[in-house]
Amino acid sequence: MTLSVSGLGAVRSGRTILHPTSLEIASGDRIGLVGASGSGKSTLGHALIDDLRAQGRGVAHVPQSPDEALDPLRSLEFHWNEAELALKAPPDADRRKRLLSALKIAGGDLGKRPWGWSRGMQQRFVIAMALIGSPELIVLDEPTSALDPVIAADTMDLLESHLNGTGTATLLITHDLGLAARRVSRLMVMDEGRVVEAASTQDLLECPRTGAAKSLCAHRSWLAVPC
Amino acid sequence: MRSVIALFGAFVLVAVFGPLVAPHDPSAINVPNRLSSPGAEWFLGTDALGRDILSRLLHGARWSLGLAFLVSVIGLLIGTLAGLAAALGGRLADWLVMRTTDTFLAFPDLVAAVVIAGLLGAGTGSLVLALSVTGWMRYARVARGIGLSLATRGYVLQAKLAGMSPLAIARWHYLPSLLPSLTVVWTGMFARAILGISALGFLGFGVQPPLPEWGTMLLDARIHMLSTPLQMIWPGLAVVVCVLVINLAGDALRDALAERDDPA
Amino acid sequence: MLRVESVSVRRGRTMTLEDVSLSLEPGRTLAVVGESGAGKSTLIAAVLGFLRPWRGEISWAGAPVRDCAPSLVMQEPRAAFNPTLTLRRSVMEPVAARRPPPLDRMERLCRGLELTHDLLDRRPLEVSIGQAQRLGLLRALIAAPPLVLFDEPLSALDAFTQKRTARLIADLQAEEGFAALIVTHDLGYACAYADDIAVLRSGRIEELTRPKDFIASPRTAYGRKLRDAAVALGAFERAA
Amino acid sequence: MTRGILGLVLRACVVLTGVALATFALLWNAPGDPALAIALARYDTVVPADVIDRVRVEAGLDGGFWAAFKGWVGPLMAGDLGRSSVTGRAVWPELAAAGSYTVPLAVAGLGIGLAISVPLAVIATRAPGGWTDRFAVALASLGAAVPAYWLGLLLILLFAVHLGWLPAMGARTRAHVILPALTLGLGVAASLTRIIRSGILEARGQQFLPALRRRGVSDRAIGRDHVVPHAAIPVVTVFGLELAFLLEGTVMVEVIFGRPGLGSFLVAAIAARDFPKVQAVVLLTALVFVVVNLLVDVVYRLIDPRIGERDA
Repeated sequence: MTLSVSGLGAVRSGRTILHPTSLEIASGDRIGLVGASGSGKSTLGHALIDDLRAQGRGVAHVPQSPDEALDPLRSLEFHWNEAELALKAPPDADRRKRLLSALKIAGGDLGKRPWGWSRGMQQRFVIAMALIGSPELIVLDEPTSALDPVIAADTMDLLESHLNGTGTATLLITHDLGLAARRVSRLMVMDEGRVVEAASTQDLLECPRTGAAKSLCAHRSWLAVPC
Repeated sequence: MRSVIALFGAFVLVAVFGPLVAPHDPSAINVPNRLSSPGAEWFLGTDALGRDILSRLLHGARWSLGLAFLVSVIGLLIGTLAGLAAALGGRLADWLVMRTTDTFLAFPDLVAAVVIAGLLGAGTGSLVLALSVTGWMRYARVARGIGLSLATRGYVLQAKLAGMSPLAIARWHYLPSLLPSLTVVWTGMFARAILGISALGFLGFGVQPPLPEWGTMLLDARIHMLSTPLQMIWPGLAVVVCVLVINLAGDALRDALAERDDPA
Repeated sequence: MLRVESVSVRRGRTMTLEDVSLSLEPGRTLAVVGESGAGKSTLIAAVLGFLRPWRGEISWAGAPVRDCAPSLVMQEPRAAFNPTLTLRRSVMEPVAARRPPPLDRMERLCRGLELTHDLLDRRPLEVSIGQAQRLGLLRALIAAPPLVLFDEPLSALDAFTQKRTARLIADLQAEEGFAALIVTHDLGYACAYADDIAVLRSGRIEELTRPKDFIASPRTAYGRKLRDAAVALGAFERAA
Repeated sequence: MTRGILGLVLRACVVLTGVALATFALLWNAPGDPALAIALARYDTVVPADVIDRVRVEAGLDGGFWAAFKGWVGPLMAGDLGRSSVTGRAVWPELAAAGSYTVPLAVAGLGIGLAISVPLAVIATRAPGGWTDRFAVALASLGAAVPAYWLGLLLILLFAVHLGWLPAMGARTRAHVILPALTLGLGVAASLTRIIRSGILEARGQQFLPALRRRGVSDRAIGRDHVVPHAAIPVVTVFGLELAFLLEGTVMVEVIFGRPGLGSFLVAAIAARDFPKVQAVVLLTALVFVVVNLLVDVVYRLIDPRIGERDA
C-alpha cells in the first residue's frame, strides 16, 4: 500500500525552511534523503511523520542520538511499555524478545536506565521500539552518526535483514551520500528547503543534474579502492 | 532591562545624595509634634519623638543600603577567592574549602547572624561581621563550579598550549566568565543583606538608635502601630521597593546572560 | 621528530594506554584510528604534556614536546574559542607575544583557508561550524608549529565539508611541512590522507602499517572489522 | 548507590563535627569573660573574684579551649545538652518545650507555601508569557521582597486589629497559629513558585519530548511520566535551602507574634548570655539542616542516579 503526502511545508520565524513538498512511498521502499546541513532534511522528515500519523498510518521515528529518544530518568522497560501503550498494542513478551534478539540486545538489562547501556545498545533499543507496531514506514534521521563505525555498520545490517521481506519502507535521512548510496535504492536530494532531485541511486550517482547533487556526488567517498 | 538599571541607579543616588535633600534633621527631636500625620510640613509624618520620618528614611538609606553593599562585597571577595582556591588548588584544597562551605551553610544565615551580632554586642561592626561571615558561601559555590568547568574548556587548554601566563589566562578567560555570573549572585546577596540588616535592626541586634536604619525605625514604630499604623508602613515599604528593584535587576541580568550564551 | 616510546598511562586501576610506541617525521602524517574509549584522547593529552605517562618517554627532537610549541585542532570547532572574545583575538593568541605580529603570514593563511577578514571580527557563535573549524586551523598554524595534533578534526562537519577541509589541511601541510598526528574514528579519512595508520584498541596499538596495505589485507580480526564497517558505511568507492 | 549514600553520610558527619567546633569556638571567643557573665547572670549582683573562679571550674572553663570543648562534646554525644548557666536547669526539656511550638508552625508554614505555590506555578506554566504567568511571576517577585516581620505586622493590623477575625499575640489557642503560619507560608510560596515554575518550563524543553510525541505518547502521559519527575529535581534540590528560610522565618515570626518557640528561646538566651542554651539552639538547627539536606541528597539520587555515577 502506497503512502502519499502532499503540500508538506514549514516556516520558522518568518522564513520558509520547507517549501511545499509531496512524496509517495511504496511498500518496502528504501529511500535516502540527502543534503547539506540546514537543507531542511530533518524538517521534511518530521513533517512527513506528523502528516502520516494524522492520516492514521503506521510510522515510526529513530532520531539521530538516543538522547533525543529516551528519558534518562526512566528505565528501558518503562519506555518499551509506554511505546506499546501508545500504539495500543497489547503487551507481548514474545514480540519483545524477538525484536530485541533481532537487534542483538536481548542480553541487556531492561531494568536499567538508558545511560546504563552503551550508546550503540541504546540506539538499537530505539530501533527495536520503532519496530513494535510493524510500521509501514520507519524514518531514520542520521541513525549512525553518533555511533562508532563498527557498531553503526552492524546496526544498519541487522535492521535491514530484519526488514527484508516485510512491507516496511525506510526513509534514511543523512548528509552522507556515500552511506546512503550503499543502503538505499532511491535517492532524493534536498537543497534550501526543496527536494531538487529524485532518482534511482544508480542514475543519480552516474549523472547528477543539479548543482547540489553534483557536489554531493563529487565528494561522496574518501577513496576508490578495489573492494 | 534599561528601565530596571535606571531604577537601580536612582537608588544609588538616593543612598548617596538622599541626606542632602532631606527636609529636616533626622535626629531633631520635636516632642510637641510627635506622631503627627503626613502633611505639608512633615511629608510622611513624624515618629514618637517628633522626628521627621521622610528625613530619617533618606538618611537611613545610607545605613540600610550602604551597609548591605559593604557586606555583599566582602562576601563576594571571600567567596570568590575560596571558590577559585577549591577549583584550582587541587583535591585537598577543594575538600577543605567545600566542607567549610557546607559547615557554614548548615547554620541558617539569620540565626547565625543573630547569634554572632548578639554575642559580640549590638552595633554596626558586629552587624557587618555577622552578615559577612554568613554571606560568602553562595559565591564560593558558583565560583568553584565555573572554575571547574573552565579548567577543562577547550579555549583554556588552547591558551595554555599557546604559552599564555596564568595571569593572562585569568584575565582573559576566567574573569569574563566569572564576572557576569557572580554579579547575578551578588544582586541576590545584596538584596538578602538589606533584608538581613533590617531584620537584625528590628530584633534590636543591628544598627542602634538613634541612627536612622529602616529595621530599627520599624522596631520603634511597632510600639505605636495601633495608634499610627502609617508610621510602620514607610520603612517596610522602603525595604520592599529596594529589594524588589535589586532582584528585578538581577533577573534582567541573568536573562541577558542566558541570551548571550545561547542566542537561539 | 616525535617519538613515543613504550608509553603507558594509568587512570585509577585501569590502563588507558599500554606500551604505545609511535614515531613521526616532519612533513609526514600519522593517523591513529580507533573507537571511542580506545585511548585516543589520552594519547593526545599525553603527547601535549597534559598527562604524565606512568611509563615510557615522549619527546620531540630529544626535548619535551611542549618545547616545540605544538598546536591542537579540536573536535568541537567552537570549543577552541572563548565565546566572549572576537575570533581575531583568539586566533592571534599563540603569537600574542610576537612584535610585530606576523600579519603577512596570517594574510597568507587566510587566503589558503578561504577565510575573509570580516569573519575574524565576529564571535564564535556568529560563524558556521565549517568556518569555525577553518578558523581553528588558522589558530593552530599561525605560529608555524613543527607539530600539529588533530583530535577528530572532521567529525563535527557534514560529509561534504569534511572532504573539503581534509583537502585544505593536506595542502597547508605540503606548504608548511609540519608533522601531523591525526586521531580519528574515520578510516576513510585516515586512509585517504595519512602516510601511516595505527589501529588503537583498548589502549594498545594493534597494527601499524601503510593505508594501502591495511585496506588490502588488515592483519588482525579487529582491523578487518574496521575496514568492513567503513566499506559498509560508504567511505570507499569501488574502483572500476 | 549504597556506596554513594555512605559517602553522603560520612560527609554529613564531617560537617556536623565542623558545626560543633564552629559553634563552640564562636561562644568561646565571644567578648567578655564567660565565667563572669555566668556569675553575673546567676547572682545578679557584683560578685567577688573567688566566686567567679569557682564558676569557672564548675563550668569546665579553666582548662583551655580543647579541654572545654571535650567537656562539652562528651555529654553532647550522649544527648546531654548541659544546664542553663543562668537558672542551672537542664536545657533539653526547655528546648523540647520550645520546639513543640515551633514545629507545628514551620509545618503549617510549609504546607501553606506548597498549597499556594504548586497550583500557582502549574496554572502559570499553562501559557508561558501569558497574563496568568506574568501575574504569578510578579507576585513571586513581590513576595520575595517583603520581609517577614513587616508582612507579619501588616497581617496583624488587617486581620487582628481592623477586622478582628483572628488572634495575634501569644499561642493560647489553635487559632493563634493561623497568622504566624500565613506570614511564613506567603514567604515560602514566593520562592517556591519561582522554582517550580522554572522547573516545569525547563522540563518541558527537554530534547527527547518531541520524539515521545511522534511515538504517539499522549500529552497527559508525557506530563505525568516525563515532565513531573524532571521538574521535581530542582524543587527537591532547593528544599534544603527552603528549610533554612523556614527556620529563619520562624525566628522572626515568633518574635513578632510573641509566640513561645525556638526563635523566642534563642533571642532570650542571647540577651541573657546563657551560652548553653544558645549552643543548644544553634546546634539543633544546624543538625536539622544537615539531616534534611542529607535526605534531600539521597532522594535526589533516587530520582536521578546519574549524579552518583558521576561522583564515583
